[in-house]
Amino acid sequence: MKIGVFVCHCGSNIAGTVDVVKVAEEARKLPDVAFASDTMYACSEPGQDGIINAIKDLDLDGVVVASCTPRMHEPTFRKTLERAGLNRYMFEMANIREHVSWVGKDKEANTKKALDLVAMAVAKLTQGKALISKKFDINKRVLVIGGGVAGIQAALDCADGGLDVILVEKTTSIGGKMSKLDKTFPTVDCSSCILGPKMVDVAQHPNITLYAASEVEKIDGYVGNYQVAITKKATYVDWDACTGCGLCMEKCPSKKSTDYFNEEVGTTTAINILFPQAIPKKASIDADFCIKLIKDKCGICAKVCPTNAIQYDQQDEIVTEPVGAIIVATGYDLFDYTKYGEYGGGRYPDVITSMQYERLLSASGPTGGHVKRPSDGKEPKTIVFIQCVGSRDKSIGRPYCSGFCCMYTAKQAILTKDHMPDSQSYVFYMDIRAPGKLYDEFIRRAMEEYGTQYVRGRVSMLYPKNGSLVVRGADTLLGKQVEIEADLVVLAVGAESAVGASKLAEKLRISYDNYGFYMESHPKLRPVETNTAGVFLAGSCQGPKDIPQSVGQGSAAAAKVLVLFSKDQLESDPQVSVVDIKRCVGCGKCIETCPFGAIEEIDFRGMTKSNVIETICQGCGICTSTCPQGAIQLQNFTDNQILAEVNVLCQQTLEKSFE
Amino acid sequence: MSSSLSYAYYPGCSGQGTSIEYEQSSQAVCKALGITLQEIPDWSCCGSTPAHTVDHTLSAALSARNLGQAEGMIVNGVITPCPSCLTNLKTASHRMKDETFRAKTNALLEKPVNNTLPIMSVLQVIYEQVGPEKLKEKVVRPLTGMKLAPYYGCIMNRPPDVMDFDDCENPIAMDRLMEALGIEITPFPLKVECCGASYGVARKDIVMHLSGKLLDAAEDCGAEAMVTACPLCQMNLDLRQGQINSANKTNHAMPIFYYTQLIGMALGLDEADLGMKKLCVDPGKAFRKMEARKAEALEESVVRRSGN
Amino acid sequence: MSADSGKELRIVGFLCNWCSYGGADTAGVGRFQQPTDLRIIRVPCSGRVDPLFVLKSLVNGADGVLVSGCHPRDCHYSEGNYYARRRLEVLKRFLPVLGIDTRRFEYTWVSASEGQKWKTVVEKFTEGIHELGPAPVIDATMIAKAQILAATAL
Amino acid sequence: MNTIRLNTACDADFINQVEKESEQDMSLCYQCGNCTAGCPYTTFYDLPVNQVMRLVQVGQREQVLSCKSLWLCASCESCTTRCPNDIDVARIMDVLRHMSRRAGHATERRVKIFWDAFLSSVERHGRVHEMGLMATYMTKTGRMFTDIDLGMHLIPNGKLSLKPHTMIGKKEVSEIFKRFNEERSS
Ligand SMILES: Cc1cc2nc3c(=O)[nH]c(=O)nc-3n(C[C@H](O)[C@H](O)[C@H](O)COP(=O)(O)OP(=O)(O)OC[C@H]3O[C@@H](n4cnc5c(N)ncnc54)[C@H](O)[C@@H]3O)c2cc1C
Ligand SMILES: Cc1cc2nc3c(=O)[nH]c(=O)nc-3n(C[C@H](O)[C@H](O)[C@H](O)COP(=O)(O)OP(=O)(O)OC[C@H]3O[C@@H](n4cnc5c(N)ncnc54)[C@H](O)[C@@H]3O)c2cc1C
Ligand code: SF4
Ligand code: SF4
Ligand code: SF4
Ligand code: SF4
Ligand code: SF4
Ligand code: SF4
Ligand code: SF4
Ligand code: SF4
Repeated sequence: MKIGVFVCHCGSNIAGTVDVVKVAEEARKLPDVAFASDTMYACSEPGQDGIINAIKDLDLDGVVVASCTPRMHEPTFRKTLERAGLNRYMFEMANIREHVSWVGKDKEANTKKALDLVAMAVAKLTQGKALISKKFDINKRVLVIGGGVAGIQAALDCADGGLDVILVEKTTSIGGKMSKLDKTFPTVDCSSCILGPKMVDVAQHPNITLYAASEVEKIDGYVGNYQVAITKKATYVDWDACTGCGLCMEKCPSKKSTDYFNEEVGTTTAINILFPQAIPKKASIDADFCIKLIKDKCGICAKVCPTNAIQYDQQDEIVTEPVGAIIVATGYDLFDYTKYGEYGGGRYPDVITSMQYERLLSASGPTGGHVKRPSDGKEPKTIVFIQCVGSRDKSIGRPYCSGFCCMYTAKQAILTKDHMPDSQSYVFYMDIRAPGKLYDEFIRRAMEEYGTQYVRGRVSMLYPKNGSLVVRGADTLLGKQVEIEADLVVLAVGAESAVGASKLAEKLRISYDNYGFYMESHPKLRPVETNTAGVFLAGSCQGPKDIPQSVGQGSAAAAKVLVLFSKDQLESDPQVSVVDIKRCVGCGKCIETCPFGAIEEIDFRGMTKSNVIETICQGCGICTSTCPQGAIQLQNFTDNQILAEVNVLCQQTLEKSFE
Repeated sequence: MSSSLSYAYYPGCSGQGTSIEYEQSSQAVCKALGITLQEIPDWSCCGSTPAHTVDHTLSAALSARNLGQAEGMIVNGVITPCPSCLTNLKTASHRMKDETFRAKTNALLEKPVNNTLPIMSVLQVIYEQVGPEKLKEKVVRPLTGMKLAPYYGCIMNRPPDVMDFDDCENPIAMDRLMEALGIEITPFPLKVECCGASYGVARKDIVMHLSGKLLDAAEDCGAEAMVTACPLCQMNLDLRQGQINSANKTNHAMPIFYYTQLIGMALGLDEADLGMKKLCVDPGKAFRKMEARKAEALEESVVRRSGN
Repeated sequence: MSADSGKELRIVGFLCNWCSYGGADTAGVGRFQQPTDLRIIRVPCSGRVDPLFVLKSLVNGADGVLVSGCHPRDCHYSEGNYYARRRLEVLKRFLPVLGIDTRRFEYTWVSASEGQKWKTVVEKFTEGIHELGPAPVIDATMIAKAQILAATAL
Repeated sequence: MNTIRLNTACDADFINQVEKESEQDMSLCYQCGNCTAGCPYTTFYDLPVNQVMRLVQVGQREQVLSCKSLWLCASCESCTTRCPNDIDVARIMDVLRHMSRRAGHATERRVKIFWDAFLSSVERHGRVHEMGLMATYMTKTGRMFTDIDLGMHLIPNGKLSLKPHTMIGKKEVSEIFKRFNEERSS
């Protein structure tokens, strides 16, 4: 075999702490190495040209590049090989940047280590072989999970691009958090005026199928060919018949149902339409509160409904949709502030969350846009906002910044003054995070034009006293303890991952961070991709984001899907397991262990054997380490390849040990 | 039953003096509830705050000597009524989980300590082992009509990972026990605020300020008396109430009970065993108000019944 | 920070591509300095790590072997790390039979975001191996034993 | 106040010592002020506790060890309980107080005398003798009428014993102090 080795300087990134020239020199002495050199930037155009020329000139069979992590440039160099006419799998990378030059300063040790890594890559490559991808058709339909502003944007862009879109929303209406907001920063335009039309577009778009009150049950398949089972949850109303007239709501006697949309400020009826602008505008029954469903009494809604839409015996239903790509846009949820005993732990009615305050401010909210405090319905004069509640707090496991609460707090302070000109707002903050276009100017306006008092310090406790709340904080700029007697306290609660995010991730086989936010493929260069081909992210399911960022990501994810679907066929990854039919004894152990059900039992001349279904196999290699015969081998990670690497490192004693 | 509720008992120094009524009533109540207290033989002072302001090993050693004295006793743990002693014992035990610290502490001691016994307050044992329900069954003289502000003090539940009992911001153990006696608990917001601790002597102004705030807050929320679980709190609020009044120009006359005294009353124990007379602010007023309210309620229910 | 400034020992790491390899990359990106003894072999999933790889490394002269995969429940292939854990637990129990100190083999979980944790893992493990010193040379009988074991138990 | 030359006036040993003795990481403090916000003693402090933390972060030994606040902290644990970074602030205050004491500071003289009187009572009797403690305090501070009004209630009620409470092992206790002092001076 003729292997070429290219050792990258990466400017001084590698060359600074690794003697790359020496590594190349030593590499030349390795068996099977026909050529070795160092190169300034392997991934740059001249770098790649150098590789191509060497392959052509020296008729190389394989290439090793010693540079950065394969998670970064493996695809780049595979394409380079292909351009030179070599099979793309005759390639190995030695990670001498992230794993060597960046984590150690001892040049001698680093150089030795780099050489070992090169030798391992060469040894592995000698055991490698050319792999050929198969082509398969793709199903150009896309599933969008979550109907917040990010999901809506993604769905609309895909649909406008001509794709069939399946939009699955957990609640009975799309709109997400944004539909609950009164106005939006930094322009203070009305949230429903800008979101409403988009929601209507979703309803009317011929390419979009909307499943509200639905959740993804199960996902099978692979990029280009997913099968998605969707549970349509029982709403006890036939949505084909319901016209959204609202008669049932008027008459329903169960008026104490939890009002999720209004964040439990007030209550709603057991049968309800989530909010007046809901899409779809359909009624559904909350089974926890319906007298008919609990006690088999009442039945009034069925009597008044002009279209006979009520179906008390409706059951959950499962539908299956074939799609080729998936956009996840499940958003975030809000931190449960009752964990803070010092803020009353939920005991004080006039301590409310920022989202509850949005509902109080909203003209279509439960108070018609009049700010009335929950305890006695009085209009508050002094309002205290506390920032970073459930954010940047290690002690409760939330060390991250939620990103948008500084901004929405300023917005709420401004709106407070608009609503109640003789009110006074105070904001307790630790730092102000406003790095966007017109953002800091917005914060300044809250202070300069609206007279909001910003106090730099955290609040340690609050307690009721004579009908108001004493808020005790620090003004660290003064170096003093301060107290404010407030009529209303609004907690700028932070964002946390959506309820059930980790469960959904497991269905999608994507990873999530310690807090349940989904992991992008690369934090800078692949922000909407995941490590699972065909699954993309949009909006705050990936981490807290405001509306502009969420919308931007929605569009980005849609663009990625359109790119994926711009071809009619995809190439399968040939790094899958393959059964050596001669060695296989048909014990079935691999079938039991494969997490994807990718292995089937076949009959081979009257004998039971195993066979891998290529398109289903994900290439984990669990079967390979299970098979007692070594009959099933994961391509490009075969036993021989890995052992070749081990042998390079560990050959101290008996040359021929045990095999 | 009694053997399962058997504890090594650490009374603490103030139980012999300024908080003698706490000591007496704790003993009496435990006895009535079937909790056996075996006094730790020849116990010594835990060092209280002054010791840990000098050095942590010294402080731990003073506490640990007592833990050592309790080792070998056949008990479920060490208990004490005083939160200050409790903090010291628990902190010592907590820190001694670290090998080096334990070695350093043991080096100061005559005999090394194994540090195996759990440590609790008497309150925790009554709350968790007896519980409000069982306590309620035993009440013979309900204290219905009494309105109390429950005050826990700053260190009974803090810091939570060392003290490991009840809620550190809004503790409820005493609330529930008092409610079991028929008492109405007012929502007292300053349950865990500091009363001024041991600064009564050296910096009286601090205690006047902090304890004064507590009395004001209790009055604000309509309490007619306060109930505490700490000798220092009780002393600052009760014994120094006169000083507070003159310093702050207030005229509080707020009786300050130990929770054990009230449990004892409700269980029908002898008042003399509960040290009621030893309180500084006369508690009679609270009881008279209670009786008046009881009578009122009775009258009301009679009226309502005849009205129907 | 090369361990003990003394001689480097031979430490082999098997890291899953999705989590721990990414974690090691993250450590690199964060410039978290580590001892240089470790050499990493990339595998798609910790479930791909055949106990024989570990055994072979140890028998053939590795002073320590570190396997690292995704956190439980977080496996890219949903359950590969459970398989890995089960197998490697069994392996760990067999090492003493071969006269190999179990401390020479460790199995951990590090996610792609945990660069700092990866540094700590490498530091701790390397330090531990240096405390144990170079592995004793393995003789033929032991290898025979390993062969039997490998054929039966694992 | 004088300008602090941050690079040259930073006493790194001081920071290390505080971190070691308190087992806390000073760099975790991001100056949110929550400790100060909750500290009941802030009104009486010359430096609020978050500034004490900050001064340690920038290595200002003298200013920290000579402040009054250290001697007024009651170890009420409010700061520790509420610090968002799980810093045991009260323990740091305690450790600083130890260092302040060792450096010969006693900015709140009466507080120190009271504590010393308490401990010497324990050292002598094994248990605190409240009456004796008060007597020592009054003599040392010259404040002869401290709480005389309270005595009027305490004594007749049997709450202040004139004699110390006896215990058998009081020598054991004084030995603890002896060993501690020996170790300290060695
Ligand atoms: C009080 C407050 C005020 C704010 N004000 C502003 C502002 O003025 N300007 C601004 O730019 N930003 C503001 N924000 C931030 C804004 O809410 C977010 O940026 C935006 O809502 C993110 O949109 P999203 O689509 O990513 O998520 P979401 O709005 O959370 O939408 C997610 C959707 O997915 C659904 N879903 C969740 N899980 C599933 C599942 N498993 N299956 C199916 N569906 C699922 C949810 O029901 C929801 O409909 C504010 C936030 C708060 C808390
Ligand atoms: C000191 C510094 C450090 C930074 N560090 C980081 C970091 O660590 N991480 C991070 O995420 N971000 C960092 N940033 C920010 C980062 O530089 C920007 O986010 C990023 O470069 C923006 O990319 P861009 O393509 O939008 O713009 P640019 O990088 O500015 O690219 C614009 C290109 O357009 C060309 N151009 C301009 N006008 C014309 C024209 N009329 N016709 C044709 N071509 C034109 C320019 O020549 C240029 O090549 C840093 C910025 C600075 C200043
Ligand atoms: S190949 Fe990797 S290491 Fe080399 S120059 Fe490119 S980024 Fe740097
Ligand atoms: S269920 Fe019937 S009554 Fe209710 S909104 Fe629909 S059509 Fe109207
Ligand atoms: S049947 Fe249920 S939903 Fe319908 S009106 Fe009655 S309570 Fe309301
Ligand atoms: S955005 Fe502002 S309020 Fe929200 S967590 Fe970050 S700093 Fe705190
Ligand atoms: S485990 Fe190996 S031998 Fe058994 S069926 Fe699978 S491939 Fe064949
Ligand atoms: S590598 Fe093996 S176990 Fe993994 S998915 Fe493919 S067939 Fe299944
Ligand atoms: S509460 Fe904690 S983080 Fe905040 S200033 Fe105090 S010590 Fe620092
Ligand atoms: S422990 Fe000390 S510094 Fe902390 S809050 Fe209490 S008195 Fe203040």
